[in-house]
Amino acid sequence: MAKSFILITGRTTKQGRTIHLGKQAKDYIDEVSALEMNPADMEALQVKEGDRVRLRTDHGSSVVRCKKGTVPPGLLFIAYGQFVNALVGPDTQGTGMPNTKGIEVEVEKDDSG
Amino acid sequence: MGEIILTFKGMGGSTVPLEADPITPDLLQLKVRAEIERLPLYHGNEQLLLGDFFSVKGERSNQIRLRGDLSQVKNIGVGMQTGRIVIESSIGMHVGARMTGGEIQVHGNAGDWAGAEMTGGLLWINGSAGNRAGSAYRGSKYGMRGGVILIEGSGGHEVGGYMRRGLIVVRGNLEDHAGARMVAGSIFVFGRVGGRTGGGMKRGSIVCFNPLDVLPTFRLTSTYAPLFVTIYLRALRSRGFSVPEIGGGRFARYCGDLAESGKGEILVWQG
Amino acid sequence: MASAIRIKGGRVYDPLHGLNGVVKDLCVEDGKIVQECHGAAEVIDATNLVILPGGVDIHTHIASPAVNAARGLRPEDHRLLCCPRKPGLRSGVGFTVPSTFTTGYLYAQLGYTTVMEAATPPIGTRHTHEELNDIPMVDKGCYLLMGNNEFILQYLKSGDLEKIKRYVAWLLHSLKGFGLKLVNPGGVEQWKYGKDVEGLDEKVNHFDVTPRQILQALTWVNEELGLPHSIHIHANRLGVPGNYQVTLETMRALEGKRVHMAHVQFHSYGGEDYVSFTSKAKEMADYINGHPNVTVDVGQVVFGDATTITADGPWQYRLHKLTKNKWYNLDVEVETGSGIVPYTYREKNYVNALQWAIGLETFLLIKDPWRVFLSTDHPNGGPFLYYPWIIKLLMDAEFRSQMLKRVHKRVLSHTMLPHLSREYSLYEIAIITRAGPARALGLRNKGHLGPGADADIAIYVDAKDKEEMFERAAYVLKDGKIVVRDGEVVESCPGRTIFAEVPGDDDLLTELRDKFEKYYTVEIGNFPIPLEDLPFHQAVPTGRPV
Amino acid sequence: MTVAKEMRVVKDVTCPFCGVTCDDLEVHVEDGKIRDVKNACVLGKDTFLHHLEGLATPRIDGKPASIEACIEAAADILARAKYPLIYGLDSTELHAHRKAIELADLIGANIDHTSSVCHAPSLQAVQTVGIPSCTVGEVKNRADLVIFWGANPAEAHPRHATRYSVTVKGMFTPQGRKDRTVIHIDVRRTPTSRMADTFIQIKPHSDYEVFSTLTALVNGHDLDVSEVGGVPLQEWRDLVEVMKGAKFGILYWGMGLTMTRGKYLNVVALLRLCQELNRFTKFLGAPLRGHGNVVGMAQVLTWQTGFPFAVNMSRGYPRFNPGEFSVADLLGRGEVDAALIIAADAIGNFPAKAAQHLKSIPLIAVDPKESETTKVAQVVIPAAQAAVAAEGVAYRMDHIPLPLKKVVDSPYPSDREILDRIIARVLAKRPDDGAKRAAPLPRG
Repeated sequence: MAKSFILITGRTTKQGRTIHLGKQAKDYIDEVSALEMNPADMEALQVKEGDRVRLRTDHGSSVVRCKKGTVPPGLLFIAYGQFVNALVGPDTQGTGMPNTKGIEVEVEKDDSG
Repeated sequence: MGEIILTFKGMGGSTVPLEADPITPDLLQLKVRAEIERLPLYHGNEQLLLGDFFSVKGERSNQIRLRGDLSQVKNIGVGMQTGRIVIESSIGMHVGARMTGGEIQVHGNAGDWAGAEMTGGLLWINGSAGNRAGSAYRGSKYGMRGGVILIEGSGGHEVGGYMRRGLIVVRGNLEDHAGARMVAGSIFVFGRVGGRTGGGMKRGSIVCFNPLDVLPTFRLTSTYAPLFVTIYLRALRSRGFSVPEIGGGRFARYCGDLAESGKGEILVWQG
Repeated sequence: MASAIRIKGGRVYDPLHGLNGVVKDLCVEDGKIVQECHGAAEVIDATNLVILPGGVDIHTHIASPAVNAARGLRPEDHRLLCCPRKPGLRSGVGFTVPSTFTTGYLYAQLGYTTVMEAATPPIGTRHTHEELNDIPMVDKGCYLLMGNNEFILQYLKSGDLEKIKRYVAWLLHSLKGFGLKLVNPGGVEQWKYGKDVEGLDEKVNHFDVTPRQILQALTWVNEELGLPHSIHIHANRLGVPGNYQVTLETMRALEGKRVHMAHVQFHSYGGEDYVSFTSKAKEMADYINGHPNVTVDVGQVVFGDATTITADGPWQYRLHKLTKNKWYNLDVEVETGSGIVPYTYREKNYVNALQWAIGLETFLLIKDPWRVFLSTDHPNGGPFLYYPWIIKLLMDAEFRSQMLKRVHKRVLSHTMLPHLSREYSLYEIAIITRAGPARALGLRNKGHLGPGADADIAIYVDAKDKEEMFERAAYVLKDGKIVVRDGEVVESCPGRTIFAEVPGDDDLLTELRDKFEKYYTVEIGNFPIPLEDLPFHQAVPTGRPV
Repeated sequence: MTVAKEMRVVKDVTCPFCGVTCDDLEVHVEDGKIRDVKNACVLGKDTFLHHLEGLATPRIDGKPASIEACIEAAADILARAKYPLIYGLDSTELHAHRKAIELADLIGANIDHTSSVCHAPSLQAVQTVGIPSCTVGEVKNRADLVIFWGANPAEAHPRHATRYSVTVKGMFTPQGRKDRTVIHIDVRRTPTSRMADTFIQIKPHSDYEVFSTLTALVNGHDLDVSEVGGVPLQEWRDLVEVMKGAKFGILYWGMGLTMTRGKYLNVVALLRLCQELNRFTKFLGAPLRGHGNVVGMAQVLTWQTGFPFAVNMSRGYPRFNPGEFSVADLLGRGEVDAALIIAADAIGNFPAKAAQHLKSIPLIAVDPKESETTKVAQVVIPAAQAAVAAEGVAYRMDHIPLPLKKVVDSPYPSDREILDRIIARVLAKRPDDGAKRAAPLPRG
């Protein structure tokens, strides 16, 4: 069962540090594939810390790991990286800036792996 | 004096947009066919000839007809002053931007910045317009300063932004920030509008025929039946632009944007 | 290989040597003007042409953090003038705030070869030099903003003039500045909490000193250091009706000292508001005529688009409130402020038209052309591209009266212009655009055509219409090379950055290090600009001016 | 011959990682290797300590090649291209910026940089209404009210708070933190909220509404609504009083505004608020800029072309139009036919469709390190890393330029040298000095 959320992205200290190790480094990938979610939302989606979820937009989808966060219900956070890029469309509404934050996403538990 | 028919031959699969600023009646009406074919067009960093991209029929006319898929062709009718351009397909960016007079008809969709900063004339788009139709280029104080843009389909973001004078009519929907920071002029939207309509407006009117989320910085002042709306609708019908019959409906008048001088209005049709 | 050029048969205007249209050959060798060429020389046939020294602009805004901010702020302005790339030259844009390469080319096309950026904040001077490095064709220098420097205010508060002198010397030395600039002394410091100063004796917030004290202290320092140029002052209350009194008071406070008053037009206003706005050009000219210590540049207004850029933060806020135009402000830690507001001068606007008239009155009422210089305070009064138009106004009384008929009607009864029949001669134009500013700057190799001078030479086709004549130089030689022909740049040359050769003073470093730590946000070690960062440079010696 | 162990400490080193551009680092070098970095935050420290990890190698079509051959191949691609793109330039320095623009001018390219997808909306907002702002030292010396909006400096700009804005003591803020009120406004709590006296959580996509509301309140209007952005109107009234009551207020914003719905218009609304507050007190605003030296690239591009980003040179002179000549649009619409990416990982950072187009065209990557871009580039040219192995100038977020030092050697040339050599090779291939048929001037 998919549920709609607003996904925001941003820098984290760990993302900033691990990027120096290269984008293939495990630490880096761990950081940019961790999705912060409100515990109430996790419960509603029936996912636990570490479970995989699929994020889907009109432009693509990504599978990431869930983690309890301080975000308010309905909001998701993930660090900048390739997992979020897959979800972003190229339209900029004539501003040059794609919709990189505040993306509307569908989330569902991923049992494929 | 007939018309000049320019049929697009395509760009050999290239995705580089073609800039065709010389295609205006002002220029073409002075030229014979051979001269028209030798007008410069800009394909990326190369300057080529109009004849490389279009087959030309007719000459010395201020009536131009364009055929073929022109969605990768920019700058048609930029700054035009007189005459008429009929585009039988979709067209790329900047069509009719900065035009001061004459008429452009697009039988398809138009790219972004259609009629941007225009000061006169008529731009009639059969399909949909992109972002910033009738708006300003970045940094300019004003967008459209006169003339009329008629859009039968929908429009993108910031349509009518920074507008100073003139009229924009949209039969379909608009995205966010319609009439952003407008200073005067009128926008009619028969479909739905996106968020933040009229944000930052100083004066001018935005007439909406569907309910919308009005910004908190607008204040409901009255409900009335504005005569000017009736007059505009009658004028539109007489020019052949079909608009829905609204009878003698009343409009809620919201005044704003109070974050600026607050003398603009959004009128919302109440049925 | 020595390059030599003989310019034959031109009419030479070289006011420093009293040459007033004398037909004479000029010889150039290795970038200098020489008595006689040794051996073979390329010949320029200048028969019927007019030869002047290369133009010298004593006050312009072409490179600084604020100028670049203005460029970034005004894409709509650049769309008015595009300059395509040519082999060996770079592309760029105009109009009121041209890009760097274009700035150089446009100045050169007018026959200018030396220009001075009139305001750079010390902490942004690294930026200013990098921009100047990208302005080809002309020699250039910059004046460091000092009139609101908080270290100077602190020293002044404790009465330590000697410390101010040493600190100023350290700044000039470290930053390769050419001169000292004061902008609204005390007022910009007040602006840091949203205020301004009203007059010379108002105390500056927190520092217990007055604009008068700042003016006097820094003028003293300027002379003590023996800088080639006098102190360069943008007085308090720029643009405000009734400001002529504070301008007069400023000059009186510095009586007997060399002083340059910048863009006086903007400081010669009477009246109490913009309705009762009047010209006080006569009062100003009377004072200046009687005080040979004063030089001025005019800051002539031209009609059309301008971009106002100044360190005078409070004035720019006032202008924003007046015009509702976009407003940029950048307050700079420890040192100064800056503001930018686009502006359009309109012929039919009473205030604008009177500003235009006041500028011309200033030119025509000041008797000694060696002390009044051509400027628009580019781009505050309008772009420097209009210098030829101003020259025509000065040389052609008939053209002036035609213009006067076009502008706002009320101006006619509020200006002396109809009664000023004076017409500048070419000789006088050569003074106000070349010889005069070069002398005021203390640049001995500039502004004249005597042996030993830099071979910076502008050659024009004499025409009745002086605007046409000065718009496109027939030839411009920079350091003895032909860089402009028929009004077009034919070869790029880098030009040199000129700075005052002030000895460094490392003894002050310990104290300054502590002040930097407390009040700045950069390390003192990263503040100075090494000479290597100025690939083409020239130091101008200091010492007591003659 | 005995070689003494080389040990040296380089002082006043400027860090290239973020727009705080700290210039007080001490780098300890031993035998040409960086052993320790003092004064830096973790992000800056890692920049230096890990500068040798994941280095790129020169290659063409995946096969090892000499730098010389790579430069030749790059020049070949660029000289042929009709609508090339030069992009990146955040992690490099002023002289490389200069050369990149010169190259763009020469080949009639589109040139854009990382600002385009971070704070370009802020630049556009400034072009629209201006900005009242200041250098960071003014905040240090005077600010008694600091607001962070849609920003997380605690993680993205770690030393901003201690050097410039929160705890630092200055001329008229002798007690540092005690002299300041700090407010954080965002859609979620972050480590930045912990630095603040007050955290106000607003709903996503409501920033524009909130700024407009605050400005209307500042202008003396009361509004007919009870809440805006999920926060009661009374709280906004209180905030306006706090703003008006400050002696010197500053509002720092981040990409929470530039990347969300409304884009530059969010920032326009913010800047109008700051401007209007100056009727009551000193109130300024500033974007928290910078990954690397994006500000520097915007500066150089502006002085050389007149425009801060999204510049097109295809007609022989600079044109500017975000949405048309900006990188995300050029790639998203699949228009450019070759690309040179310098000192940035375009493919690693772009929306999928834009990255896909980059993979489909001749691509040149100049970078010290391997990245998603170097992985697929036809030509890879490794460079000496600016600020570590190449000197230059970087700009701080408030446009103050600072010198970058060369701390250690690199076997590879600097960005500026690589670009200079490409320019020379392009010129050699185009005896007409690079210019294709020049376009005439547009009309006024």
